[in-house]
Amino acid sequence: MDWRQLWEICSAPDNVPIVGLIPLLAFFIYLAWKQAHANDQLIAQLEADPAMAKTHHRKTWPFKPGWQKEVHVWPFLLRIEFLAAIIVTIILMVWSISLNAPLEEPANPNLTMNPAKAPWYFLGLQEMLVYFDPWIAGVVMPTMIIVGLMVIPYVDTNPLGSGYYTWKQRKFSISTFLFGFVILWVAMIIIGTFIRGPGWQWFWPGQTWDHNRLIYEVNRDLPDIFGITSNAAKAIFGAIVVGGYYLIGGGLVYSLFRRRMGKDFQRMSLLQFSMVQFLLLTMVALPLKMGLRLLWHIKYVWITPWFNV
Amino acid sequence: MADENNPNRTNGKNGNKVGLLEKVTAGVKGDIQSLKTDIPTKAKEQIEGLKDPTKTQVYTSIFRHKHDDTPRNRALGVLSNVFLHLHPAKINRDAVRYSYTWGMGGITFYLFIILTYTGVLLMFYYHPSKVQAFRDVLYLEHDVPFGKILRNMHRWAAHLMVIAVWLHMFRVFLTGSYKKPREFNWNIGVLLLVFTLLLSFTGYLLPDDQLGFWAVTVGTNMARATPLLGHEGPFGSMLGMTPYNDVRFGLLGGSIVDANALLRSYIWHCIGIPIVASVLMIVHFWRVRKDGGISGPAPVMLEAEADKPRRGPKAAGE
Amino acid sequence: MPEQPIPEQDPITSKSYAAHYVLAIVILIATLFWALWDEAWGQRPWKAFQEQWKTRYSAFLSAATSTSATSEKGVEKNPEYAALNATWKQARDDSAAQAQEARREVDDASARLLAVQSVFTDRRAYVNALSYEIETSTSPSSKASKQKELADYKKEQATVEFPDGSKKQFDFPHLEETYNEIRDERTQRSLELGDVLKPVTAARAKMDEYISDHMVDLTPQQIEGLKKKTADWDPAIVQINVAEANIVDRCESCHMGAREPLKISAAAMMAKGEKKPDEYANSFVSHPEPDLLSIHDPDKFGCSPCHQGNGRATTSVEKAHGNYEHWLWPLYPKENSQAGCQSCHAADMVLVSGDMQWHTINDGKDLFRQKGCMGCHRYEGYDKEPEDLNSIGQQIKQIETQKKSNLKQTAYLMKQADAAESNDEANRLNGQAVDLRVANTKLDGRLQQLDYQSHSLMQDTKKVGPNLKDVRLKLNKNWIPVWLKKPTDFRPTTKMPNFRLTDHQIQAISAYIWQSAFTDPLPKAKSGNAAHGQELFETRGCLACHSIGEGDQLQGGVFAANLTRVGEKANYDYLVRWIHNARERTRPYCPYEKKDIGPEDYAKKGLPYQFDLDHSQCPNDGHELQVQNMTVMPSLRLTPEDAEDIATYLMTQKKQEPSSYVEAAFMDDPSLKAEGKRWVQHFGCSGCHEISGMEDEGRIGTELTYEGSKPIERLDFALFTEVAQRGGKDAEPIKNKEDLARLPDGPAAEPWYNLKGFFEHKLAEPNIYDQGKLKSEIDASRMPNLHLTREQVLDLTTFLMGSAETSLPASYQYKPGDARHDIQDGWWVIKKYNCMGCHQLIPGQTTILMGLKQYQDVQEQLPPKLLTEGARVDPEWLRKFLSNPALNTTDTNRNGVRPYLKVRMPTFSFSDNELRKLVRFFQALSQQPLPYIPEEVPTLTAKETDMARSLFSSSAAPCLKCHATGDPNHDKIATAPNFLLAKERLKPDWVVRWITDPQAVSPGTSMPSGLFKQQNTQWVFAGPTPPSFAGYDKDHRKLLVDYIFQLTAEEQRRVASAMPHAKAAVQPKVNRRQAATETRPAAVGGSR
Amino acid sequence: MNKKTGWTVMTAGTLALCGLLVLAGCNKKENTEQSNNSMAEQQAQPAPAATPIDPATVATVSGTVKFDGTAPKPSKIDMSQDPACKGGNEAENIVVDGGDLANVFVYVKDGLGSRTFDVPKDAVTLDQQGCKYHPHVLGVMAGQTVDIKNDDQTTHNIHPTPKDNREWNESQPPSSPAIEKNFAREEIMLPVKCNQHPWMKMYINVVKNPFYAVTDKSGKYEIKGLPPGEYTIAFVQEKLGEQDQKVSVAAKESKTVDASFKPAAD
Repeated sequence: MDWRQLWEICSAPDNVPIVGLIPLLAFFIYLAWKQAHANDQLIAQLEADPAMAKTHHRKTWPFKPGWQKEVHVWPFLLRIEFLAAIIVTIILMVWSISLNAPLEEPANPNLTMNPAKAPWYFLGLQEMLVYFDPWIAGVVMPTMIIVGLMVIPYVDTNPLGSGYYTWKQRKFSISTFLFGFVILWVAMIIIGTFIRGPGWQWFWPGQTWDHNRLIYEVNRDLPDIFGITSNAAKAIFGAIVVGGYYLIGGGLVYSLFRRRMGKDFQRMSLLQFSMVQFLLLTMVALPLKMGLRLLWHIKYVWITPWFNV
Repeated sequence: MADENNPNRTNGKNGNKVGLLEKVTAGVKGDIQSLKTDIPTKAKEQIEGLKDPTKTQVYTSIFRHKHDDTPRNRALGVLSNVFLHLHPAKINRDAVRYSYTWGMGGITFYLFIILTYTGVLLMFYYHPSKVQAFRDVLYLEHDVPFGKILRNMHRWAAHLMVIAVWLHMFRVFLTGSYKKPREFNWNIGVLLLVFTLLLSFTGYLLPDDQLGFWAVTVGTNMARATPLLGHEGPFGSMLGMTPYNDVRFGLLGGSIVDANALLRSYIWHCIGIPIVASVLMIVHFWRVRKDGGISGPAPVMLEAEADKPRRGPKAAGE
Repeated sequence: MPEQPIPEQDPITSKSYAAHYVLAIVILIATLFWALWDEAWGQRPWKAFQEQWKTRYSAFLSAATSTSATSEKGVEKNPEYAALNATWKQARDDSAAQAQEARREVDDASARLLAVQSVFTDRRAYVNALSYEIETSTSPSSKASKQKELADYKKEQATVEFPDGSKKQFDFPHLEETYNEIRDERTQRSLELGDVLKPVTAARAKMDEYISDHMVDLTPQQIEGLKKKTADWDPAIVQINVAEANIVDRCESCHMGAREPLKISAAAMMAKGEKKPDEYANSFVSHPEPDLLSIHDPDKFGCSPCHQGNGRATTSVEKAHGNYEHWLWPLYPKENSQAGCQSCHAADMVLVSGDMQWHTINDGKDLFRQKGCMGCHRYEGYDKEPEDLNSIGQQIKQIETQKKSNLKQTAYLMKQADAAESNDEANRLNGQAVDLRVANTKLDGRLQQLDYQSHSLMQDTKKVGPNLKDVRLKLNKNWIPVWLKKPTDFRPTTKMPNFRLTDHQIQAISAYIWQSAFTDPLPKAKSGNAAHGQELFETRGCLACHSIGEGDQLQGGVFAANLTRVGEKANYDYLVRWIHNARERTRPYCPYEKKDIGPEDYAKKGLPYQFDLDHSQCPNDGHELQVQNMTVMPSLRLTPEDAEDIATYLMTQKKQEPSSYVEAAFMDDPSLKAEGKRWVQHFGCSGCHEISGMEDEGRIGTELTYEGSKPIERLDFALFTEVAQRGGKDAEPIKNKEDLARLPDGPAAEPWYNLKGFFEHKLAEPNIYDQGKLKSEIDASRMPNLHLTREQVLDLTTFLMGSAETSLPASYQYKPGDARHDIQDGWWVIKKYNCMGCHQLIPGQTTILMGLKQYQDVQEQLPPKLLTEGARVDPEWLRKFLSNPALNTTDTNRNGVRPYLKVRMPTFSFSDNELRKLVRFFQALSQQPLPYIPEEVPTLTAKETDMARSLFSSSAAPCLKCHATGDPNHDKIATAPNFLLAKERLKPDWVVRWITDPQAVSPGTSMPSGLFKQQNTQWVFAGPTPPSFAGYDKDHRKLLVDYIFQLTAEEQRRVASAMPHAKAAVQPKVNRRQAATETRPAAVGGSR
Repeated sequence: MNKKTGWTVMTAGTLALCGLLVLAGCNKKENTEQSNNSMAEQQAQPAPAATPIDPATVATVSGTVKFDGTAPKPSKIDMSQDPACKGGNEAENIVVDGGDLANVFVYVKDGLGSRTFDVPKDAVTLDQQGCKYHPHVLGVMAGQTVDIKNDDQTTHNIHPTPKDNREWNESQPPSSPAIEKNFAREEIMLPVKCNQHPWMKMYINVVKNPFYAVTDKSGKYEIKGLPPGEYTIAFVQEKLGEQDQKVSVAAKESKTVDASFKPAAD
């Protein structure tokens, strides 16, 4: 265990935000889960007791008749906002006094940094470069993420869970988001920061980042495994595999929705549903492709003269 | 001030042809008399008046309303303040709970203000040229009073802002706050996220050191592979894309990260993106109000009520 | 837990945040104060340094004051000072009355002047204002009226009240006049006062001057000044800012003592009660080399150009010294600080400032050449003859093309001219044609020069190692593989490094070398007298370069080979030839044809098989041949018999019999030859050796000119990257004890991931970065182990660290255009031929011979010191002497100038280029202008000649007792050169200085000082002088020198025979004849 | 729950703050160990007070120096090159008379501690007579004046070639006044020669204490006035080198310390 190496990575000034992000994220997930759990219990209670549902104020926080239902922003909200501002200022100042912003050697195009890393918040995308060609990882993927995020309100037809934390009422959407945010985005960043060393090679935490490490790794393409040699056949084969994935996957999503989320499904238009289907499958394709690469050393699935997937 | 006490008038009433000299003498006497009596009383009055500064003209012109702790004044305090009036006068009693909001939206905005402020100060010392940039940063670090902490604050606030934006978005999703009627504001938020990242990214290059240089090189190298528009992207070369006319060239102002890229980065960082982001922020805040304030904490809904029209908060009964 | 117990009060509205706010604001304020503290102190640690400096330096100065006062008192006790003091007091008393009177007068005049001035300036202002209005007014009427007003005003009377109370009335012109009068009077009086005080001031100045001249340290007043300066010091950044070179150095913000006029040691700066100098004390010391600072004024050069580091940074010691990951120019460690010299002085082979040699960097530079590093690694300035030859070849080609095109153009112009329409046009064209022909003549001249140049360069090209084409003639065949196995086993001090060859590689390499060597026959040499050979070996000067004996017994220099076991490997016949003339080549080499030319080539053209420096054209194509062995070993002009004696002696130097070496039959195996050739190429043997078929091989190593500016990432620490970065227990990868001992700082414990660490480890064990790696024979590091000592590793590391590209502007580079450039050039030649093994060129420099036992008692037998050679000798004579030190073409077995020395000035066969450089070097080193225009020596009158002769032969200064006269009997005991050489050889002004005080010119010389003394302003002979000197008021030294410069052989003989010299008087006839023919059959120890 | 959450947030913030502090603290590497070994202490130990010598207790050391072996025959020197040099001359590098070795310099090398001694005001004379030095071996205290005389009718030059003192070389014509010189630093067997008469050679021994002697023709020497104590006595011969002997003398004691030199190996 090379503690010095681990410390060096964690204490690199630009990595400190990520080190901070991890506990913060854990804390807020816990906070959200706690409230969601309480709300879910309340919902269960109210579902079971319709009479109570009629009279209850429907929040987990204590409430007594006669208490103001609305409070003045001044001072009740603003005092908290100001307090938050002060705390943020303190954190920022302490951070700035104690930790210097990095400044390395003057830019030198002739001396490549190893590893050359993007800013930490883009490391997820850089990590994707291992599994996908740059045009997917660098262009298509970010676009899909933005588009995907933007369509969320329009495809989420579940009217429940608006304005309060809940798990039971929004199992699918929350788990999908958690999957996308925590697993695909944050975890990728953590891998990119802490795990990827010189040569973008995989170093376990505490493993020494040896600049001379060599790894024997032969990556094959999926068509090769099936002994397909001709270019046209490869293109067709790939198209079939990718198409097949979306077809079969689409079927699975359909059956899942129909069985488990009947109501939501009914509320959805065809366009909404196919959108969800496509984005969901694309998102799931990501870890699948990673698995292919990491476990079976498969580089491309679909090879065409113009692009590879 | 001498109006009421003008001695001329009384003198004139007598009808005597009083000489000019007398008139003047009398007038001066009156003035002296007035100075002796009126001024002290006035001064006294006015000093008394200062004891309650809230009644002064200056005060009222600024605050427009009294400061007594009445509900009305509390509301007015918010409504009549240009900075605070993005809040309503009153809000849902539970919306003040930070366990619900996490305060991340506000923190993001606050950090944006800090960044603008420190950024402007940094601009005083920074020249976006290959010769000067790195030296300027060294200069900031070693020579400028408070230069080091200034740069540190700018850098760390930027990182903190990225984190705050993510957490804000995370919270908004978890509370389902993007749902009707706030769909559009969610989209604005997504764009703001993108711009936050771009702001941070464009700033990365500015110190012109190895770290920034290679981060930006790695980042923009992906643009080479843009389908159709990048010379290494699918179909790019078919469309005649070369390293000298593709989208990356457009981003960097050259085929490598160099002086032009530095300048472009600087302008996007200091002018372009902040303006766009500010506009979007205004829209974002405006829509929060227009879409009915922040989404919650709302009363929980039951499965059965899902398809009924949404009840107002008041229905959450006594 | 859907419901909690409901509290009484509404928590939202009733909860108080006061505590939160108080806490938050307290923290916020604390943070703000922290930020302020950080800005004022945390980021400015130098403030603490300066505070410490104030207290410690003040204490130090107080201590210094008392010692200074004591030493001032000591000076004041001196009678000379007392006399000066008395003079001063006398003058002061004498002038006191007069001075007081004069002072009173000045004061009086000043007071009167003040009285007039106040009235005068006021009225003058009004007059000036009116005049301006008159000048600018446009209407004549107003002009007239104003003029009248002015005239009236000038007539108005003004009252002046004088200091004595009297009042006077003046109109303006008189007022002005009076004012000027009084002013002149005051000036006059002041001058008078000055005259009165002059002797007093002069006496006072003399006193002060005496004190400052005789005080070794500062005077108490000066120290008082420093104390005040220190006490008044407010903490502030001290910086040197040179915009021109982008230097901002704030080093002196902490290193406050660096430039203080007092010598400050760390011990003197310790805080009270401390045992060891702390960080502060160490930082306050003076710069150790104040002389260097006076050459390199810090206000112009700053600190970082020499020392590196981050001059701007002031936030921490680490940052300021640049000792952090991202600073590319970290501070040179103390022991490597001379690396900094290299950034501006890369072109200098030897760095000397004043009499101070900078040994670390000088030795580094010298080692790089001596160890043959440049055989594999290019380095700007080293071994550049081949490159120069190449570029000259190209220039020649270019000029030839130019000539051809000129000829063509001429023909064309003339043709045009013939057909021209007008005569003017024809004349113009013909004129152009003529110009072109002249241009071609100029080009011919240039071509000739280039030819000479290439001849010189060919002669100057040397190899570090011996010529391997001669191995068959030269070596014991069976010895070769043994040698290659590990050269240091045979000869521990050899330059030949250890290549870690496998047995197979050794076999193949020896086979190739053996089979590709010459097989020409060698002349047989007779066997000689070993005892005489040994004597010659020890006295002729061989030991200045060569050494003999091993370990503690080692004697002599390491410039050339150690000859302790030479008898085991050498072939006697070859050795004789080599000792007689090492430059004698077996076959000449033609670089154009790339082959060795043999007798058959000469025979083809019907030419005799003769090649030497005068016959250096290739018989086949006329190109310049390499006619010499490329060795720096000179010819000692020995007789063949002497050479045989020495060779015989050397052949006895062995530890085992040559025949005891194991038979190496594989060397004749032709199947190994091809593989051997590959290995020879692989290891770059031809970088140092001349090897058949590999004359044009390139260098195999990386260029090192800018090695010191390589980013650390480019240096491959291989498997030791981690330990080098981390330091600690197992940070030292070198395990071999011998190699470990080479590390200047011993085994690493600290992190050594820097240039210094890389170079040191690489030099200590060159294949260290292969360690633990699986590499094939081909891939393994080829760098051989140079078996360096600890100091040598330090020197070379320093040299390499300094070999960096500099960001300083070109004006900072030391590229002198004047005579200093000649010095720069000359050192390369001086070092190349190891001149400093015999001669002292810089005061304080020791030569190899000085250290030898046999010279301890007879230092006058050492070669002459050349401290002022340029001032001493005529450059033209020097050139002749350097090309033929015998100063004689027929009788060469002697020293031209000092026949009495057993050690011999060898013939180096310098090329014209090198002769030029050397002559210029010596002249420049003594600040002599070139060309030399000799001083006119006046012809002495008969009387003067008589007087001079009496000095020359005076028993008090019996010149001819020691100086050689050409009489062999006398010369046997002579210890100084013949005066007859003086005229051609010496510069008269130097001779005057020499006879005045020889010890000051050449410390330790046999020539005694005190021959002349100064009487008033005249230099006179110290001994008794004949009566004829009465009334002679000229310089006696000059008289003697003029006489010496006019001395003829005849006159010298006359004087010599008149001298009370027992044997010289006996056989004058024989001597005369011998002196006249200038032959010396029986030179000292020259024959048997 | 409400209040609790609030505090949790606060605590988290404080923790984050502390975390940052820790990070910061660790990042600023303490740079205290900057001690510089090369600038080691140069403070001299305060000298222990020297005890004054009590003339009543002083001791004497004397002895004889022998030459153990066959004495080499002194080689004749040919002085014919200068007629002014008259008389016979023999090499003086080893002068043995019946086994007694002359011209050995004997001095107290060690044991006097930090005592300092006044430099005698009287000058020591070095005479050049018959192109020979008288004496051949001379002892002198550092700083003491040496008068160098020339009694020959020829010019000599005096040329000391010291290791630790300044070198000089001065000409001395016949019947010129004596040259006065002194040597500031201790140096044993400092050679002096004359370049004009290559055989002329003598040695001056410069020491810091008055306890030295040169053996006479019969190999005898005597050192007087030595305070009681432990000493190292050194016998130095120009060719045969140095021998050290430890000796301890009591008050008023007269001790005999003999030495014996063997012929040099070659």
